[in-house]
Amino acid sequence: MKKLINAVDTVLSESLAGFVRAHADIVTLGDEGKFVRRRFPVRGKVALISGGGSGHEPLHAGFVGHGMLDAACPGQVFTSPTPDQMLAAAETVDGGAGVLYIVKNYEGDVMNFEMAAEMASGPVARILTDDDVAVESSTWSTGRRGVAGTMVVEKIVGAAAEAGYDLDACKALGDRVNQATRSMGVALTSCTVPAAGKPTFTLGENEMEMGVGIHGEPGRRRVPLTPAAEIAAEMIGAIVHDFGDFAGSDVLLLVNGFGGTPAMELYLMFDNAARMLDKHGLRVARSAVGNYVTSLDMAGCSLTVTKLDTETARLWDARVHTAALRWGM
Amino acid sequence: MKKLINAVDTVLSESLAGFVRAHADIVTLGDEGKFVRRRFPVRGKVALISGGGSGHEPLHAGFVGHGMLDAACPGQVFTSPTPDQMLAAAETVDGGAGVLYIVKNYEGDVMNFEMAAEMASGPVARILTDDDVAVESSTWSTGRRGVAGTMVVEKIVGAAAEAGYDLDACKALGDRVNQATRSMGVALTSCTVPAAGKPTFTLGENEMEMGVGIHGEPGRRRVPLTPAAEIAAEMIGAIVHDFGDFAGSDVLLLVNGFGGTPAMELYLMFDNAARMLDKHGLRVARSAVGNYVTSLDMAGCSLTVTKLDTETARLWDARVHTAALRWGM
Amino acid sequence: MQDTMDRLFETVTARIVAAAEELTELDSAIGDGDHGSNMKRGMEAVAADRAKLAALAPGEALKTAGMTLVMKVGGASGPLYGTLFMTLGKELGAAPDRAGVARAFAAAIDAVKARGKSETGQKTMLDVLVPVSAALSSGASLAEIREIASKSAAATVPMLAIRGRASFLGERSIGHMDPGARSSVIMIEAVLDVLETKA
Amino acid sequence: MQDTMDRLFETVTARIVAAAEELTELDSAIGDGDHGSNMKRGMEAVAADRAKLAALAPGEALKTAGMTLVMKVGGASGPLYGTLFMTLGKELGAAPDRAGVARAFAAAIDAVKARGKSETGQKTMLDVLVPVSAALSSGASLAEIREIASKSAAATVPMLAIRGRASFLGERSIGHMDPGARSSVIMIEAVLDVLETKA
Ligand SMILES: Nc1ncnc2c1ncn2[C@@H]1O[C@H](COP(=O)(O)OP(=O)(O)O)[C@@H](O)[C@H]1O
Ligand SMILES: Nc1ncnc2c1ncn2[C@@H]1O[C@H](COP(=O)(O)OP(=O)(O)O)[C@@H](O)[C@H]1O
Ligand SMILES: [Mg+2]
Ligand SMILES: [Mg+2]
Ligand SMILES: [Mg+2]
Ligand SMILES: [Mg+2]
Repeated sequence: MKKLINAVDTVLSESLAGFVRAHADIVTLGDEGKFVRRRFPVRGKVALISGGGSGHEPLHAGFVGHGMLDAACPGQVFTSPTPDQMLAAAETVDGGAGVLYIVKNYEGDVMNFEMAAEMASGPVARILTDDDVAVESSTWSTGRRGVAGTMVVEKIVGAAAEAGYDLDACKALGDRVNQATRSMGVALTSCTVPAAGKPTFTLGENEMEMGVGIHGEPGRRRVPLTPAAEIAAEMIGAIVHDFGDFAGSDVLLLVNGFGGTPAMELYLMFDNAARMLDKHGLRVARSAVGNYVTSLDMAGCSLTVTKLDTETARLWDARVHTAALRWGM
Repeated sequence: MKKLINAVDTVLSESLAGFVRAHADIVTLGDEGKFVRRRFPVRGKVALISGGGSGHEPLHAGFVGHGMLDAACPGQVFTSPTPDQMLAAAETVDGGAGVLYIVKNYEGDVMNFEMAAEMASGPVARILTDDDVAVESSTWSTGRRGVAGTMVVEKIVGAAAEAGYDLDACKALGDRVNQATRSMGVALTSCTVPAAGKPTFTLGENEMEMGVGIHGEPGRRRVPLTPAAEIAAEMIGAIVHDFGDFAGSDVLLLVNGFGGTPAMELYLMFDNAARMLDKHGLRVARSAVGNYVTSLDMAGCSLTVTKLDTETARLWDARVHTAALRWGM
Repeated sequence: MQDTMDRLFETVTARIVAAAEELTELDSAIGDGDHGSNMKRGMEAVAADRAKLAALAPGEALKTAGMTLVMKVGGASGPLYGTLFMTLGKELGAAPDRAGVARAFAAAIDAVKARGKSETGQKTMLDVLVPVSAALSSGASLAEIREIASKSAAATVPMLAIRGRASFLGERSIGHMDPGARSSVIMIEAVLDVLETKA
Repeated sequence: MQDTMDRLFETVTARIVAAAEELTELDSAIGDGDHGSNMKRGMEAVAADRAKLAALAPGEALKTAGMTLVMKVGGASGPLYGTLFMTLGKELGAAPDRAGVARAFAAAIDAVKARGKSETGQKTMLDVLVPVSAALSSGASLAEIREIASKSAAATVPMLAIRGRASFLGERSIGHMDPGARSSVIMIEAVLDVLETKA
């Protein structure tokens, strides 16, 4: 394992220390490093909290700031945070209008959130993201994984909370955006969890993992590496098929790098994916290309498509000022 | 070689197509894809043009926009652009106040720029960046390489041009910022040039290349991988030593990922490097952490330190709105 | 009894720490490669409190240990093992006999099922915990329980995962032992070893 | 003569294309791994114009080819080989004899030196071009020129690079052949092969 670290045990704390120091104008660290929160809390709005295993940076701490999250709870690498983190964050950022958690659909995340919710005092709601179409949901009762589409939900609901939507409205909006969002990923290499010390899986020199998750979970199947256009066609095909009806929709296309893929390839994938959407009759009205929901050092990317309506497009465009996402200012 | 591409010959054109489509609100592509320019050109200001081999994204096209570059000329991967690209860009973005090229110090870039300057009609000035302290400059008459510090020069001079500095003032400022800037890099893996099809160099499972360039050029020496704190100490030590006098300075610390390094490690390096600067008595007054001047898929990072004064700090803070850098809006 | 509890915590922790790599390996195959470090982090946190735990009644000690697991582990195994330990502690009473232990264990497993919305046959820790609980209730010997635990973990290999991360793999989850089933066996064997040397 | 020029462009291009991988390999060791694709891209662009070039006088054809190299190659080799071809074309005159060719070649090399701010002994293409030019001027046979070219490239192996990317390596540049020296040899050998079959 080759990583720029000092010791496996301190990766998370040192990385968080660097993060809050580099972005001290936007964020600050909670007690015992349990959460990252906005430096300047806002009263009277719904408090938006997310969290999850670390190793997906900038998700979630990179999305804390004006127009997006109020706090993020970082778990150990690929391990959901614990209920005490969620409770501590909620206590600190609750602005009197309720707390809304955005949780990616993994049993660990869901159970830890449920324990936190059971212990919480005030009103708490939850949005569960499950945008990954790689795995057929009907067969496996855990449902689908929450992946890069989570970023889209956090952005749009974040803007709504900032604009004064109440807890119920934020929750309903988040569910709606999640349902309008589909993703699929592909890996060219495995990630390496620091504590494990070696790659989670091994791919041959000419193989890719189609439908990979953001923790290096295996996906649909392992297949020979194909040209980018074919990869984009399969992924967009799966997403569009899953949407069912789609023609004429305005969509957001997010090309998300997994951490080890250069921007050059991400933009090339964007070009190929956008041309696929053109063919399917969807209009790419908004776009984002970059490392947003990563999987440590994994090479590969995911494509996310969100169907937009007037309201969600406006909220996507709304001012955001976080470490990793900034516009409209 | 595992890359998300269709064919080696079309990597650059497809990637550029994706880039300008994803950021159509900011940039547009020049004729024959010779350059990327601001979508809304500004008259009456000094036109800032940069360029260089591709594979360092977001440098330079990602820095085209308000407060930074007017155009960027992308060469083939790791190959400087040609004079016709520079001439075409200059003709298009010249706003009547002269053209200033920012050139990284490589003979190829310098010679191609010189041929363009010889063919140019209007007044043309040049800033040469050479911030890499990895290689002792005294011995080798090519001088030092221009690396991640180039981004700092482009940001500060870009803000100056936007604020109305004339050609001479922009040029003098750029030279001053370059002289106040030092960088050093380390690689944990090689990059793979698409056309070459295999890694440029090979590192053992426990080796790193200390002082690596941004094209996978070998650096000072190949050594066993050490903890991040020691790597930061060596790099900051080399930079501070090269500055000579430094105590009490306000500095900008830039931790630049080479493309294959996760954000988690970059922030950890920031933490370690910033603490080294604290020890040396330099105050980290500004910071940037991310993939700015990459080397395709190389794992590793560079550290850049720029000594700031009131003017350059103000220009660093000034509004910038590009694909890759945004603040102050 | 307090002395036994302390030895149980010590032995379970030691075994989990020793098996961390194996558990991570299993989790890498059909999960996300963190089960070993999760369990190690949790049990080390429990062990760090041993002095405090030794001063408590067994039920209280187990509740405290369960809470520590919930607060230190995260992931799926944190709430599940945390719930197991907490409920066990709550149900155990002051001086339980074997039937009391069996009842408390059965109640703890029901709590795990409720927390995980899961059942046996879904390729999880329950595929070890449930048969072990049944054996305990039906008066099986320690040796029999040991055999049932290890066979039950082996029986997860051909199962199709319906719960946990492995469920995302569908058919590809078949052919691997469930990491949580394995960690359950390790903890159960540690407990049996302590009880047998005592016996 | 026009027919010879066309065969020269054809042969040089074919040889460069065939050697692209070798050149990239050399450039990977002490540069940035693009010399092969640079030269291939440039010569293929020249070859794409062959019909047009065949209609031009030799000097004009060389000037045009040089301009194509400047506009298509980039990097260090683009301006340098472009300058070499352009100056050669400019100096060649209408119907040059061997002495005229030698003078033009010498002038072209001076232009390369000026463009590159470089000299022999710095581990670059000049370490092949300059001795070949001297041999040409001193009336050496084609066979002698061939030998000098290949020996000169080999002589760059132990050199310390003072110019080009390899100079950033300092001592570590020693022990590798300079890629531009090698591409010069390949082009010179291609020219000699054409001239010898003609002779
Ligand atoms: N819903 C569930 N019910 C029972 N056990 C479960 C459930 N989900 C997961 N598990 C158990 O947890 C184990 C995984 O634990 P761990 O790797 O620590 O957490 P995570 O899956 O969150 O990374 C699985 O092997 C399985 O035995
Ligand atoms: N200043 C110079 N003078 C003469 N030749 C040079 C000079 N700089 C580089 N070269 C030649 O160019 C070759 C490298 O060409 P190439 O790899 O195409 O360009 P780059 O170095 O820009 O990637 C070197 O091997 C060397 O022979
Ligand atoms: Mg996990
Ligand atoms: Mg080059
Ligand atoms: Mg796991
Ligand atoms: Mg080169």
